[in-house]
Amino acid sequence: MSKSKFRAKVIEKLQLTEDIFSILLYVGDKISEAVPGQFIDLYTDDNSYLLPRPISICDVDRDKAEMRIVFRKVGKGTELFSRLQSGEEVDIVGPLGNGYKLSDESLASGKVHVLLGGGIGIPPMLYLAKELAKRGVARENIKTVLGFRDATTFLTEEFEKYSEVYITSDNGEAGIKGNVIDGIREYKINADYLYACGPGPMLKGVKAYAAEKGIPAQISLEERMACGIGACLACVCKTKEIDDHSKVKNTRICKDGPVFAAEEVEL
Amino acid sequence: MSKSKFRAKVIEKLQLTEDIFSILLYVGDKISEAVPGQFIDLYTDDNSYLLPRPISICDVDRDKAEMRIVFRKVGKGTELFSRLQSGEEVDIVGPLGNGYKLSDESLASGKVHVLLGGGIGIPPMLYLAKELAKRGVARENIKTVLGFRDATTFLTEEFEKYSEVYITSDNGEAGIKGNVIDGIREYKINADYLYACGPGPMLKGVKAYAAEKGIPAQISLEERMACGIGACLACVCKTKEIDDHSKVKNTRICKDGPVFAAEEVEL
Amino acid sequence: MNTSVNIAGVIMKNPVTVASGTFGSGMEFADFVDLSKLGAVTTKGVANVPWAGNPTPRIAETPSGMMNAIGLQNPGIDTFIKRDLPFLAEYDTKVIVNVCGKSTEDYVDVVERLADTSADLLEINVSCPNVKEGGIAFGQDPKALYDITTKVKAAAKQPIIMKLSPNVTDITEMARAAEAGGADALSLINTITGMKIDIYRRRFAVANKTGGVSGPAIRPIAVRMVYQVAKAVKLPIIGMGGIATAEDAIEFIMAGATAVSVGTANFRNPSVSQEIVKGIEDFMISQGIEDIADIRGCVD
Amino acid sequence: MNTSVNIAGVIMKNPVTVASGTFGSGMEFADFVDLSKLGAVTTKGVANVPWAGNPTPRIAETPSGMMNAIGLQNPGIDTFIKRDLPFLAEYDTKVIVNVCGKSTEDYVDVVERLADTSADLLEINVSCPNVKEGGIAFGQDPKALYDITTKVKAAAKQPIIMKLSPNVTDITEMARAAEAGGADALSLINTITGMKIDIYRRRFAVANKTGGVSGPAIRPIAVRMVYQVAKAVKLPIIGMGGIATAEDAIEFIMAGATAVSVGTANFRNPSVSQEIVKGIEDFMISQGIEDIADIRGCVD
Ligand SMILES: Cc1cc2nc3c(=O)[nH]c(=O)nc-3n(C[C@H](O)[C@H](O)[C@H](O)COP(=O)(O)OP(=O)(O)OC[C@H]3O[C@@H](n4cnc5c(N)ncnc54)[C@H](O)[C@@H]3O)c2cc1C
Ligand SMILES: Cc1cc2nc3c(=O)[nH]c(=O)nc-3n(C[C@H](O)[C@H](O)[C@H](O)COP(=O)(O)OP(=O)(O)OC[C@H]3O[C@@H](n4cnc5c(N)ncnc54)[C@H](O)[C@@H]3O)c2cc1C
Ligand SMILES: Cc1cc2nc3c(=O)[nH]c(=O)nc-3n(C[C@H](O)[C@H](O)[C@H](O)COP(=O)(O)O)c2cc1C
Ligand SMILES: Cc1cc2nc3c(=O)[nH]c(=O)nc-3n(C[C@H](O)[C@H](O)[C@H](O)COP(=O)(O)O)c2cc1C
Ligand code: FES
Ligand code: FES
Repeated sequence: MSKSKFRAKVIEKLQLTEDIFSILLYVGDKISEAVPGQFIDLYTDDNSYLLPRPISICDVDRDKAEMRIVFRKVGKGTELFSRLQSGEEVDIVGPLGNGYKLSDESLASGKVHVLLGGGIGIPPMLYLAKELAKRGVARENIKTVLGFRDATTFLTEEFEKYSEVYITSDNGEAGIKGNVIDGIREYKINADYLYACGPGPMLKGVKAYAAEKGIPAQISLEERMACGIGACLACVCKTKEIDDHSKVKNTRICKDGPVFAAEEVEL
Repeated sequence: MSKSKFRAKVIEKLQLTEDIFSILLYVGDKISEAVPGQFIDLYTDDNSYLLPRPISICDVDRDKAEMRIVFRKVGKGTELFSRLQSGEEVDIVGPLGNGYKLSDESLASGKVHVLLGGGIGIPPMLYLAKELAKRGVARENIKTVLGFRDATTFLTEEFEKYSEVYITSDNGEAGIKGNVIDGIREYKINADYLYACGPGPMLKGVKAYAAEKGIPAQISLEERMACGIGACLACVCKTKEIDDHSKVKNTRICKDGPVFAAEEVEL
Repeated sequence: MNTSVNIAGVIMKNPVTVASGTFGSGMEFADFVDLSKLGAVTTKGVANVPWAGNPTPRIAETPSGMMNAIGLQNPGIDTFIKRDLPFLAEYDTKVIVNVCGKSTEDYVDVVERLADTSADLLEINVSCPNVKEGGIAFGQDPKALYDITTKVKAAAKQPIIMKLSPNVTDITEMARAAEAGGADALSLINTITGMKIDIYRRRFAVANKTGGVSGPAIRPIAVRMVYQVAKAVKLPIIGMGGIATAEDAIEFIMAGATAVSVGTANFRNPSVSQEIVKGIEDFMISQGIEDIADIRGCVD
Repeated sequence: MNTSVNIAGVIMKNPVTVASGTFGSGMEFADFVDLSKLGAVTTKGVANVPWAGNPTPRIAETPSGMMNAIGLQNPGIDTFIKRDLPFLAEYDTKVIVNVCGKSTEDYVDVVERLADTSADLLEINVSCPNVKEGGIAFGQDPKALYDITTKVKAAAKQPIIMKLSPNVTDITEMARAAEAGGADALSLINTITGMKIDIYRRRFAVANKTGGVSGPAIRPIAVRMVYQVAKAVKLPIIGMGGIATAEDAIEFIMAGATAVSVGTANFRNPSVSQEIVKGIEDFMISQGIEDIADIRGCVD
């Protein structure tokens, strides 16, 4: 009974592109422990939209008790969030789920961490890059490949702070043409560890690439959610082995993920 | 096809008592023609509450294109309106219905106009008092009897500008104890014309008093509404005679009222 | 681009009409909507004689919806023919007259009186949950529905649309009964019976105790039923239940409806029916749809 | 002040439980709710063997509601007895186990396995609209409902609650069938079958095409059915369907429910069930109600 829904205050809202927004929230002591890869559930104040919108944590400043999220306006919920103004408040449950695992071994010097973010899967990678840097990984050993639709990029400068940044775009307007896997190949990036978040087809590519190269990869999955805490079984994903909770190879993305070892899940 | 729902801007919100709020709205050219006794339909931005809330017009400043409403917070809709801040906007349809009729005969000099407002029926009376004054009725010939629950009065000073004000309250904390009809009797007010708005029992009292004294009375009725424009037949009131629209003695409060001659309707 | 649709031989210039009882006979809404822009106007249920309807309160709000128990108040067919039909004849739109009654004879009576009028289509309301006699009694029993359909059809000069009730175990059984009885089209759904209690006064929110729930709240139920009925019968369907946007209207069309009715949404925005006509056109343009028929029933 | 209620001999300290399938077995919600504060925890439907459920997407949002087609994924009764019941036994609350199956034998199997466990009440789900076999098939035919009720009752050691489907023409007919079959209590309503279409992708919003609609949107329909059933049978009723506040819970009690379940609302506020327990107490104090039984079915 340690958790509850709480109201967070909007400190700042920025519009990054035509449809991408960044919101900085004052969250008090509620989610200071949040780690990269975790998400929050955001609620609209309009009671006709009753389900939460899961949004990844893009950054946390523990000292200031601030959290940042970055999202694309795609439907009614995100549209309402995009209209939030400084000083307004929003209901939150979180942090939820499990983040990317950073083993001591992986943090040993010289290991190359490659972060792959596609589209609206990019924001959580920023917090991960920052965390790797904080844990002592040198900038040249953090490589971020960011996949966009076109020339409209976002967050790239912030990634530069912690990592070497490589850009791809679907139509070739920015960086090389193709997705992040095309990027990793063409930019000839050698990874010791892969971390990915993005649309389904991209994650399939990452899983295949990781298997091909024998690199451990952690990927973050998406599915429609209701409870967000593992109770309703809305958000399952097929697993290779029978998992302990479902007994039927149906792992819960919200509770057992959203980050999984690529080889554990069937996409 | 001259009308449509429109968005009005909140210029100022005041809290008059614990649960009574006053909102001044910038309405552009939309409802400059509104007359006392008419109302507007206000919509919440929360889509789970889809019906409009009918609220009487408490004042209109044509030059400034401003309209004022005063309402009591009683449920979810009025609660949401009570939270509106300057600069925010609200959806409106209106003006709706028919206001109080002021015949030339009644405006002739020397006639005494008595305005009876009970509870949240008080606000529309303010606009009526102002209009009577504007049409040349002397202050001493406009007498307002305002009925409150207790010592918590509101708008009384504004009524003083245009009229002589008499107060009653249910528990006797303000003015004389009783309702507005008790007031009119005890304060010995002689009326040539009666105008009333308030709760059902009060209006029954006004109708009976008017019949007893043979004074023409106009009363404003309330009923649950959906369309607000006379199409859905939600808001009917029984009439003495068969009316032309319904053919069954069911007049529409929103369209044919809300102001009726007391003798026309059955309460 | 073709937005016109054919309901039993009557061509509507676009698939949008309004739901009976939410739009009067159009008169009051003419301030907010150019009636000539609508595919059709569907009028409030009319009986052979004036009906007084139920006591007030007749409506209550529910989450994303409302409940009504108007009880089919109407001025009777004489006044309707004299006053409302001539008014609507001034507009370039089709007229669907919603017909109610307490007995089969009542329905037949009204239908016969309408034979030589400008009414284009007759919608037979056998699904009103708010009246004691008639109404839903015909709409919850396939045999009764079949019977009344045959009798009304025999008497009607215009094509008849049977309006189905959602308050049934299997809507396809009812649709088949109406089809077998000779219906030319179906409309669905009417309201779903509900109840609301004012817990502070310990009273029912509407005087009739129960009322019919309408509005966006019931949309998923209505879409499901339209889909099921479209698979079960060959008749054109007028789909309704919670349509508030052009997207909602298209959802019904993709589920299999030929036309759609906008009901409760008129109360939230009196101009919405016309906006939906426009929105459907915009959708067709943006999605490159040539003919509205191309998306009818397009999900499987 | 007495908030306790009696469901077929089992005393709940207050009338509030959670709706099956919206609360798991309570484990995940224990972070947000003190389970010992609830009158009972009702667990997700469990079958005799593990079920994989339906493909994703399994849910969609609807106006003031949602649609689900989870398809009764569950780990099977063995795991449930080993893992979930011991967890719940740690709390001072009653345990209502929701039971599902594809055949009468499946149900009887589960019920027998539960005989010597800490389960207090068994809720028999014969109303799930999201599975091909079993589920709703039993819940839409009074004869089938009567039969399965008698068989489950014969096998059960705990009192049985038959959970009714709202997807029927006459809910009282179903309630009477369950009563005649020996049910100790009834719960209603399960979800109402709905459909949602993604018009841009021309696809169903949930993979199963149809899903069950729940949440505040269906509350007026649920209240009406609880009221009707309370008038029709003598059994205690657990009412549910869109309860999101203490006021909503009281509405169901005034309509005739003995206890209430909070379902979809748990997704909007994971602590809501406990807040409703508190809210009912506050209401009773402010209204001077000594015993919750005093307001049960108090509107007429
Ligand atoms: C773990 C997780 C993390 C996410 N992180 C981000 C992020 O950082 N930034 C971002 O822009 N988006 C993120 N998403 C996707 C985001 O949740 C959806 O875009 C958002 O819910 C859409 O809501 P809407 O009301 O605007 O759209 P609508 O389509 O109107 O939403 C209707 C319903 O569908 C659900 N839904 C819609 N799209 C998705 C989706 N892609 N995934 C899951 N549910 C969906 C909504 O939650 C809601 O319940 C994340 C999703 C998940 C599961
Ligand atoms: C013509 C007219 C003029 C009015 N003028 C005023 C005014 O100037 N100031 C003021 O405070 N109130 C006025 N009212 C009453 C006001 O409309 C209700 O108090 C308000 O709608 C309550 O909404 P709610 O959401 O807060 O309450 P809820 O009870 O949550 O509302 C639920 C539904 O019931 C309806 N409703 C609730 N109470 C009433 C009521 N008393 N009359 C009609 N419908 C109701 C609402 O419109 C809504 O559809 C007027 C009513 C009418 C009919
Ligand atoms: C106030 C009101 C009055 C109605 N009157 C009628 C009627 O007279 N005849 C009829 O067939 N349906 C009537 N209906 C049902 C509607 O035509 C429609 O079937 C139902 O409301 C569902 O559509 P909606 O959700 O868009 O409102 C009425 C509905 C409402 C809300
Ligand atoms: C995600 C979800 C899963 C459900 N699973 C079950 C179930 O396993 N067994 C059951 O009897 N009912 C199940 N239900 C139905 C609920 O128990 C309840 O009857 C219904 O949702 C109405 O209540 P609500 O509106 O408060 O959610 C489920 C509902 C939802 C939303
Ligand atoms: S959203 Fe409920 S289990 Fe994941
Ligand atoms: S509210 Fe529709 S007729 Fe008055």
